Amino acid sequence: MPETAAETLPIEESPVPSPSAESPEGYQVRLEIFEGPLDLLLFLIRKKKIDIHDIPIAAITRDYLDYLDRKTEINLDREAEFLFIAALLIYIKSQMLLPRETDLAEHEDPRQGLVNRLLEYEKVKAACSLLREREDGQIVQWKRDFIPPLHGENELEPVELSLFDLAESFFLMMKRRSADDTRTIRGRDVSIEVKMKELVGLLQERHMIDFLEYFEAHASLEEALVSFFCILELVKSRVAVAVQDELFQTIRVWLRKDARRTGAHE
Amino acid sequence: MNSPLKNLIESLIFVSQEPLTAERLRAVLEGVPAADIQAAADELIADYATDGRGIHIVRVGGGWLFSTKPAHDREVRRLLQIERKNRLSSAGLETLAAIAYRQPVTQSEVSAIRGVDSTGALKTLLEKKLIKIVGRKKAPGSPLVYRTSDAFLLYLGLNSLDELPSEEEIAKILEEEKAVDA
Amino acid sequence: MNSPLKNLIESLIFVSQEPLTAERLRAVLEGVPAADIQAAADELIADYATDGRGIHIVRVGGGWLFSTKPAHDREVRRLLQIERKNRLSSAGLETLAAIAYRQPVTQSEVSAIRGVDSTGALKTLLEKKLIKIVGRKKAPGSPLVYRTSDAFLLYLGLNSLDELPSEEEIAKILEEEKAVDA
Repeated sequence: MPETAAETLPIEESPVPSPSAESPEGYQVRLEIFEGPLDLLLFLIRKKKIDIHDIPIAAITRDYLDYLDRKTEINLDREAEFLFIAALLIYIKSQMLLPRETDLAEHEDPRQGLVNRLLEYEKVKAACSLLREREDGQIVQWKRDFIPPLHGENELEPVELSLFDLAESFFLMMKRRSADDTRTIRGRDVSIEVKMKELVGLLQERHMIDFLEYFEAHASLEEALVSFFCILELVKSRVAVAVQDELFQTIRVWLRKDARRTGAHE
Repeated sequence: MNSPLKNLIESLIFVSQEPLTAERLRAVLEGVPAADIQAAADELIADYATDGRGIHIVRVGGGWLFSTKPAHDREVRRLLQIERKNRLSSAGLETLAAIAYRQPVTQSEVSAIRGVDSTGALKTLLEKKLIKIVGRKKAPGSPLVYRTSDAFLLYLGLNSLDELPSEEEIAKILEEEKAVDA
Repeated sequence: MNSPLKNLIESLIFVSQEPLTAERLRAVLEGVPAADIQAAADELIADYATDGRGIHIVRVGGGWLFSTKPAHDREVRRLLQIERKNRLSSAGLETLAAIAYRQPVTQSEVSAIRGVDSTGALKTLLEKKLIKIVGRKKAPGSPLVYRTSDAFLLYLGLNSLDELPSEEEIAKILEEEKAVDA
């Protein structure tokens, strides 16, 4: 792989910028959609030449909502985040309308939190344009990341270690293994009989099992699945009762009163 | 005139897969006075800068590395059969900038700065090895903490994080943008 | 005197991982007369041969390639060894991951997780001091038990093993539906 920038770091293709977006007028004539709500807010503030430290909230909220209505200029995948900022604007507006006995002190201005965020975001955006210049200057200078031929042997291609690589490696390994487990589920040493006895014993001892907790305590997916089958079986044969309060919540399992005394289910 | 030491350093910079630092150079050239190494390296780099050659030595990520000159980009890409210039997406770059300036940061801090969920962008940057996980924050939920990587410096041609555009440069850009506006 | 064509050819030979053939060079430099290319290449190779530099262009497999000089072999190897020490093979990485997340573990447990014998990888990790032997397991054959070392934490910049990303966190990063953002 002969080049660092584009080979070991396969940088994703970005949409080809429209000529207008590259023009010296910058955002003023931008045709691209707004990535996020702060992006849109900054645009509106600049368009109206508003002092960022003294934003007329009512007016800007109206403009902002108009843009949301049009939807063509915003990134629809981000709609919830746009709406969140809309709600925040409305909230700030309501705060400013509340009658106060005294004038608002500087630090009590309900707009302050938003202003701080906008100022920070504005800086990040500005830094981006500088970093983009650097990027453009660098991606045309090709580095080499292979070892040129030496006299004699060449060794294995090495890989650099990062925490992410490490964790990813483990996760993928586990995923691979659980895929193996599901395929060979019958052949393993966790039998339904044994598991059933274990579960009934546990229910007699504790009266109630939180299934999710029980599930998580099991090392393998296979064992957890067998346990799940056992519980279904116990419920079917009316030895146990399983209750799930809500969808996606844990399942709690109780032994029926009559079964509790007689002991193990046969 | 080329001294043997200068030639040797040229070889070493040439084979190094990562920026060759002065420290590593001294470790390899055990016994050679550090001042001699530095002088030879400086001379070598100056040679490449003035010779008007096709390749040059750049100082990046705290070390030296050979690189082609920008003028040859088109032909290099043709040779390597890479059609287009691969830039980061604007969301990717924005996330990277937020991390670069605020590191160490968590996912939710980055998302708060950008006003949008940044999980996807973080994933992409991790895969490109431009950022790395460096531990956890002592906070509720112990979220993972991110930093920019050495590959990040290399990617942007920076020698260290100190070379990131300064507050002043950023302020200047903002001024310019506002001037265009008015 | 360096001509732009000579510089360009220098860049192209530099980035080429395989020996760059005259034919390939002509294809890349579309429109440039073959005779000019040949002349510039010959001149470039002669420059490197006579200049007494650290690197030179060699003719192998019907093409040109940059190579270090035999005189620098000892130092070059030493450098590459230092660099290699800082890197891990993918088998090493996988083994280290298995140990990090499942410690304390035995060789056969690691091999079971990976699905391949890991004796060699364990040895390498021990040599790099990323793992350590902490005793024997009370089991048939009393196998050795491994754990990650302090150097491992230091290497990753972690304060403790609690800071390793959890399986859930990594799953979340990796399985993020679509990288909307990136």
